[in-house]
Amino acid sequence: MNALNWTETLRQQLEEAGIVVDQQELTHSQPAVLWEISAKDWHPLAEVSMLQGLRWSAGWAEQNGEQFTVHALFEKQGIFLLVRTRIGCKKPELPSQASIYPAASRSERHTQDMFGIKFIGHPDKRPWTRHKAWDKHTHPLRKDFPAQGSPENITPPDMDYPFIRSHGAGTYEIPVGPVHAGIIEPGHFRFQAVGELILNLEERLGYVHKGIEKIAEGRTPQALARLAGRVSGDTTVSHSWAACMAMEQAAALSIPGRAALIRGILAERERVANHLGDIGAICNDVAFVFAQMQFTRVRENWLRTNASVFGHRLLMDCVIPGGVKSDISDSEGRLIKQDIIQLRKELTDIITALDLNSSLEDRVYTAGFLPEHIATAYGTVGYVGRASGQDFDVRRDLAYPPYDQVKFKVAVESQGDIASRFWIRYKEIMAALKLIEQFIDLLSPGEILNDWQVPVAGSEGLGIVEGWRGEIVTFLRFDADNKISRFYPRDPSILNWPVLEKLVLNNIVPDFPVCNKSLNGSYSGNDL
Amino acid sequence: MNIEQQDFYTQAILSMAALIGLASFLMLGQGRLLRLIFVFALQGLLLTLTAALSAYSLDNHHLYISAGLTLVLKVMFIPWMLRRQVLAMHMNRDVEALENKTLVMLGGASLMVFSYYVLHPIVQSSSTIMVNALAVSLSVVLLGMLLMISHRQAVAHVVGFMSIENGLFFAAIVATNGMPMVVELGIAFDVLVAAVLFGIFFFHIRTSIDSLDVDRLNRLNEIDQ
Amino acid sequence: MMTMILAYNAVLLSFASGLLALLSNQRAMLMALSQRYLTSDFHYPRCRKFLDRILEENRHASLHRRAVFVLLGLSGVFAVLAGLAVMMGQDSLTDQIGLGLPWLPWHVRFDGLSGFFYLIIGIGVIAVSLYGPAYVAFYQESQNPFAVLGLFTGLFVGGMLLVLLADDAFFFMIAWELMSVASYFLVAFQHEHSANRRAAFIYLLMAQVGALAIILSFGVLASFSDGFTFDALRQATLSPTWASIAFVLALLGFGMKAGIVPVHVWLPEAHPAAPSHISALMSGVMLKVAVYGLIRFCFDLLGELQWQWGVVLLVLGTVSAVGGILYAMMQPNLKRLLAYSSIENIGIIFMVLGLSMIFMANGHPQLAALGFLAALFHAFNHSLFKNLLFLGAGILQHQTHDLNIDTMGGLIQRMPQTSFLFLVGCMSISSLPLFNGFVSEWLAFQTALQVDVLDNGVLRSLIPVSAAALALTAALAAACFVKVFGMIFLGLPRSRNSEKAQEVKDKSMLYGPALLAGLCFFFGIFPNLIINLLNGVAKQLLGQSLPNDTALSWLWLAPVSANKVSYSPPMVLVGVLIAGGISFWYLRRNLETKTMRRAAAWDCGFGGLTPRMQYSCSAFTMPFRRIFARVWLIDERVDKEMQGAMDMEVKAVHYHLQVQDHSWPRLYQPITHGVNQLAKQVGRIQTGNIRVYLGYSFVTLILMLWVIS
Amino acid sequence: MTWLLAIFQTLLFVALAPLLAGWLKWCKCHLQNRQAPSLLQPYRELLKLTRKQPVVAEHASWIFTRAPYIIFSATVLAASIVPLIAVDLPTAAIADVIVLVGFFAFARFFLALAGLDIGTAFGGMGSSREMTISSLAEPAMLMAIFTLTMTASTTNLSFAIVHVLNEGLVLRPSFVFALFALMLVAIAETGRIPVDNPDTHLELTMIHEAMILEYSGRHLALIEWASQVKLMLYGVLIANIFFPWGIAQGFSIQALAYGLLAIIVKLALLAILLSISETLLAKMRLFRVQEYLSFAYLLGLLGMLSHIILEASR
Repeated sequence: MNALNWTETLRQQLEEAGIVVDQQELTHSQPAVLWEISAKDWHPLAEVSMLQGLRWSAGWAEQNGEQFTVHALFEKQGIFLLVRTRIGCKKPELPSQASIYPAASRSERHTQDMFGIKFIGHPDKRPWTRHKAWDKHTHPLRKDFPAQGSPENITPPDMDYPFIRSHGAGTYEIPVGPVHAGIIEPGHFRFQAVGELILNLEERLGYVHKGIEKIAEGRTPQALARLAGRVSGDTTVSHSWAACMAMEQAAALSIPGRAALIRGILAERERVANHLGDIGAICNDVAFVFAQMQFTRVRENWLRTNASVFGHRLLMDCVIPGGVKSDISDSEGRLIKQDIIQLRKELTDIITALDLNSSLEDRVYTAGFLPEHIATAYGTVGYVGRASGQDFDVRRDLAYPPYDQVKFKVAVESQGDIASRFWIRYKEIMAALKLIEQFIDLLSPGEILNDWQVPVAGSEGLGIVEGWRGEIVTFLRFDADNKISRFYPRDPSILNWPVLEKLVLNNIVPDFPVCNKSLNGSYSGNDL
Repeated sequence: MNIEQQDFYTQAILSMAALIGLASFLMLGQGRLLRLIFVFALQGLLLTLTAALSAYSLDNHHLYISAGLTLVLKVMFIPWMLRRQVLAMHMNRDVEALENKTLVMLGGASLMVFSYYVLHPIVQSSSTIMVNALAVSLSVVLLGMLLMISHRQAVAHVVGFMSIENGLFFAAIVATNGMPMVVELGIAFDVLVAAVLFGIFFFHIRTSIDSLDVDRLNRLNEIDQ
Repeated sequence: MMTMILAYNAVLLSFASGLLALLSNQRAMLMALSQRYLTSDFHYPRCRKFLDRILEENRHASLHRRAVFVLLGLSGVFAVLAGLAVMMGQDSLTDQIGLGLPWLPWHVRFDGLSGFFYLIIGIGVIAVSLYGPAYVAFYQESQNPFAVLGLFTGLFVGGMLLVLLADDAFFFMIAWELMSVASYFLVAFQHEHSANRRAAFIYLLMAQVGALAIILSFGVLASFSDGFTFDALRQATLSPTWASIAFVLALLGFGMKAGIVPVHVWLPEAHPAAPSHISALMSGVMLKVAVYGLIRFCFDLLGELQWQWGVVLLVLGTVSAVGGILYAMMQPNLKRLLAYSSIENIGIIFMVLGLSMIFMANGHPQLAALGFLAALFHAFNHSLFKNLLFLGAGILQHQTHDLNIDTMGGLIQRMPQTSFLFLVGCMSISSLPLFNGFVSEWLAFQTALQVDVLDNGVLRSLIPVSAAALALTAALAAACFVKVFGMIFLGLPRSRNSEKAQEVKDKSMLYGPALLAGLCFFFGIFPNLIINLLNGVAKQLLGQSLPNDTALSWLWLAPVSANKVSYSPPMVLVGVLIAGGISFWYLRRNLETKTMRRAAAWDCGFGGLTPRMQYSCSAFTMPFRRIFARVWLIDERVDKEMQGAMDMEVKAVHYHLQVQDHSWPRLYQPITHGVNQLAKQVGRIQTGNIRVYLGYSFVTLILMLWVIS
Repeated sequence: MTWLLAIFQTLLFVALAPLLAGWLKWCKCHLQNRQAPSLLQPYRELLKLTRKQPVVAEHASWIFTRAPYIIFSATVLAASIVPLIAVDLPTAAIADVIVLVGFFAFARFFLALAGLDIGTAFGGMGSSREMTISSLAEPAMLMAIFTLTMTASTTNLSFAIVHVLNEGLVLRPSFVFALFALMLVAIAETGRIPVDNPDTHLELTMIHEAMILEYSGRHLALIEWASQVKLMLYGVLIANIFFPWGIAQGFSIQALAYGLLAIIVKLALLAILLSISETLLAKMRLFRVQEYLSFAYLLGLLGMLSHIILEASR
């Protein structure tokens, strides 16, 4: 099927179903088709899209005066379709898409908590982000809510949250978190179990809700890029890249080629660093200390190169609107390439050692199995999806610069267990190393930053990039005076967290930590 | 006839026998091919030591040669070749799911007991060391067969086959103070040829049915067609 | 003769207590009696007053109950005294009672072995009679009349005592049946539940099948001798085959009563069905009577032992021990769990008896004595701690109105005394050092370790394996009773009932368990007292005892020889006290940190723990369920209600678990099936046609004539 | 005099246990390219804990607060009967090796109860796992021990060691098996990798640590110390039964010093072995432990069989 064909087919089918689609013109080089439909068609649209095999990718709302605009982003074969509808501020109601797309469930609950938009027919009536920090009738993302919020001293514990119960003799609950024993982010996991066997797992996230969406309002582009870099600390490059991409679209600004290449280098370096850390952490969770120490060591070396070349170990604030902050000199380019050769050699040694160690294999093979159909149903992205046969990568399928200039292979596995999430990370490291080398070779002298142009009021942008965890979608809209009016970053974790509940089933309790680590969702990126 | 009364050579040989039996058990319990091959090499090393010890104690020089042959062949060449093939065919990460490892192991233990009882009558007519060596080598042979029965991978079958040969070799060293040189050379040559032939076979099986799982060979059965 | 009188007194008092129980609810009659005979010329006003007070309306019932149990308790005291006396005296007393058929008087013999079991019964009965009055007060008179309970309790105890006294096969069987039938009525006491009726029926059935096997075994023996007195039976010389047949029949009969796997099925049904103090007597004492029967039959009557029998006992015992404890572990019902654990303990006793038999047959009587001693000592210990635990279970049942372990929890806060006594029982049954259970298990290991003296290679490799199985059993028992104690007494209450539970009001209910707990500890520290007694029994029966050198002083326990093995419980106790005392004193000397700070338990910061967040019974045993999966028939299902898009979200989870005993479908159902089939076949003969019946009679007649001619 | 010596040996045992833990940590750190804490660190930690006020959960019963003392004294008593630097001490006769296993069972019983006492999921989880593993380990351990006791025909450790010493260097196949079996069991019983990970922070995977999650202050100190003593106990058992050479048979100062030196060297070597295996292995899945322990049992059984058949054939 021709790439553009499916949107046409879909449109025809929608018209047959009596849904009027208002195709709108996009602002500068937006990577998606934009449709507007009426609120009553919101649910039928999802039905037809599901039949067409579209993946639900993101959903958010914004307030424009007396109206709410609700957005949903779909994807198929690398083509994105952005659908929006408008509803009134008085008694805002919308048919739910979560009864069709499982992935939309938490997102709609989030929107419901933040805007007070009621989703009719949503299978889950419980709050998601709200906890007890603000009461039921307060909606922080409405424009009448003050940006500084109304912080109380202590948020009371949400003891009455109706977790799913297991019935039958001998079942019990394990509450884990939000405070974990290790130094990780907060999140609550509620297990229903019989002895060691996990019957069900339910996640309760939202403990790191920082109000990112609210505090973004009224920021300048530079400040927003900084904020975006802090949506999830380990994905700082990709989030700020996605935000900058969206802002540049809104401002109809293009960036210099050298800047794009450097952004690519930064993003790949981030990917390598995180994957190295993750592989080490997986080893740590099965008490395989030798490998953990080795991976920590090579990651540390990698981060030190980051610090010496880009001025920040974790590459924060390197991507700024219009380009990048720091350039790479020729000698630094050579240093990076030498580094890569060194890393490759060490990795090969370590991986051979791992390969020979059956005690590690024993833990990761067949454990934490995520079947392909569940991965498809939840629209799982990134290495989690690719380990379960989801062959999608924004870098390849959308080919935004600089990835349009290089050829590379996206690793896909179908085994779906921890081992395949382990090995896919390793393959992605190897691919990323190759990409960095190619980008450095492609670097040609030139500018790294274009001057910022103030966008017109109401202009919007949609940035989609492949972060190290997977596809990142960032939507933003400008107000007058170069100020942000709405910023919504969708971290890949939002799509990946729900499948953790599925992949731990039939595993035993002590295998949960390594299952969780193999998925490694971001709490901060999810809670916003 | 208690062990305290035996000379050091006998004790050492008996301990070697125990270790060689243990190595067979370890092989039986291994699901991973690379580990299996490693333990196989270990068993070869134990055999080498036994042969060298025997040669030294009995002043039997041609046993040095068979020790050397064992070292080269069973500790180095065959494991190296098998390992290379496993890596080349990406079988190192295959999970060999044994039906019930514990049961197989307990079956192995009872085989060992069985071989002792089979050979027990000889105890009256022969020395302890002879009986024990024979008993251990018989159980190594039986365990090798059990290994072939319980594992699905063709490589494991080869290792099982080789360990059967190890058992026989051990009996030969200890019970008869080494076979005539010619016989030994012949056997060594046979093993070598067998190993190479297996290697070639692997590639053929692999290319024709895309797996080395011998259960998949069932598909070649005509009745199934 | 004094001893004999004591022994008879014990029997008579138990019957008397039964008869007295019949008088319950007969206050009106008693009043009338006393009015008629004692009014006119009765000169003792104090006595009169006493009688009046007894017969006072509101006190009569409780006083009467007390009186019944006092008689029962006295019977127990006499039993203990008689048992001790005969064991000290080290001789056997014989007597004849002119009851029964005129030409067949009942022969009575009271020797060390009977004396020892007298001791076991006596202690059990004393504990039960201390506990009983308060316990039975909970029963409703209209539904569960005390007269029935008291009568059959008396008969039951009397029956058990008589079994021990019997010296001929007739008397033995009469006493045996008295014991069985009386206990049947006790099992059926709470007949309002159909499960109890079914349990009682199965029990009666099995008891009768068992009795039949015992009769047959006596028959085999008797056919080689002249008469049914045990003396005559002892003289019988059997061919090995017939001896083996007699052994197998006896093993079947006594083993069925003792609850050996696989013929144990009635036991976990029947024992929990009876009132708790009766369960205690059945599990703690009656099973021992079955063991007594087996010992009497094999070691005393059969004469020459064969080592193959020992192997049979060893294997059956091992299977029962491991199987019993594994089944026990899976029971959520406390009394069923305890009943299954009795199977385990009987298994251990059988194992050690088997060892003893093997050593005896191989010409090592001294080692046989060691094994014999270990077996009897374990029987004694089991009667102590199993009684203790059953009585504790009775208390729990009354205070929480439930026996399901999964609904209890946190009772240590509300029932401190009960929990302490129960803990002693748990530690004892888990064979932890310092308690009596450990000593007998230690002796069992020592016996098994002497295997080196045997010539037979099969035995030499078999016995260590079964010793390892014994170790497994002990460890599993510890796991099981950690579960029991932890789930019942520790943590948070899992139900309203256990939240509201209180310590028993009537403290007399705790005296019985307290006595048993004290004995558990006492004999754990000074096992030599019992061992010395048992040594006499072994000498009487096996003609051999342990070397009675200094190794057997009160301080050390060195059954084989002083420089081989030894265990000194008093020294261990002293050592523990010193080490614990020093660390306790040292660590608490700092005044600032001496007091502990109380705080909420760690809940990962979520906000609070609920009782649902603690481990449950089936959760605790889940690893065992997975590891030993084939031991049970496990029916485990997880049903999930799904909702939402593509049915991906879970709405509710339902978990269902049923663990069943293999012997039901494997052994009993085929038999039931077969019986039904047979009945159908027989039914086919019953055509209902009168001429056909005439035809049958005719054919029978012809056949008879033919046979006679 | 001998009693004094016996008490001294027990105290030495208890005092040296943290040092062994420190040395083990030191070896592991160096094998993993990390900086190692001082060898005395375990002592400092114990001291620190004893000075802190213990915090106890609200509904904890007396079992919880008394269990540490019970566990500690049972472990110390176990230490007192194992010959460390000299054989033939009077304490060795108090109890034999089966009672030693009994002491461990005693301590474990209370530890498991303490885990259940708080009523949290973690405590129960730890107790359940601990009881599972120990009940599988116990037969394997006794099997290994039986091999030894049958060879020496005594269950008394002191006499058994003397027996091995008097025999001189005998290569026994049965001892080889028993040694391996005992090592596997020791790893399982002391909660080391690959059965349990003593350094983990993941509550869901813990075994021993999960049971003692709620302990603090002096209670925690006692339990930690007891588990260090237990580790050393297994080390000493392995070292002195299978390689008894160097242990003092007389009570002269020279012999005792020599015995002390010998045991320190042996334990140091064992600790190095353990730290190597802990570095090279990942923790196994919980339901692989039964395979692991049945393998240990199998080794014990083979040891027993080879003793019966190979070594003492009649």
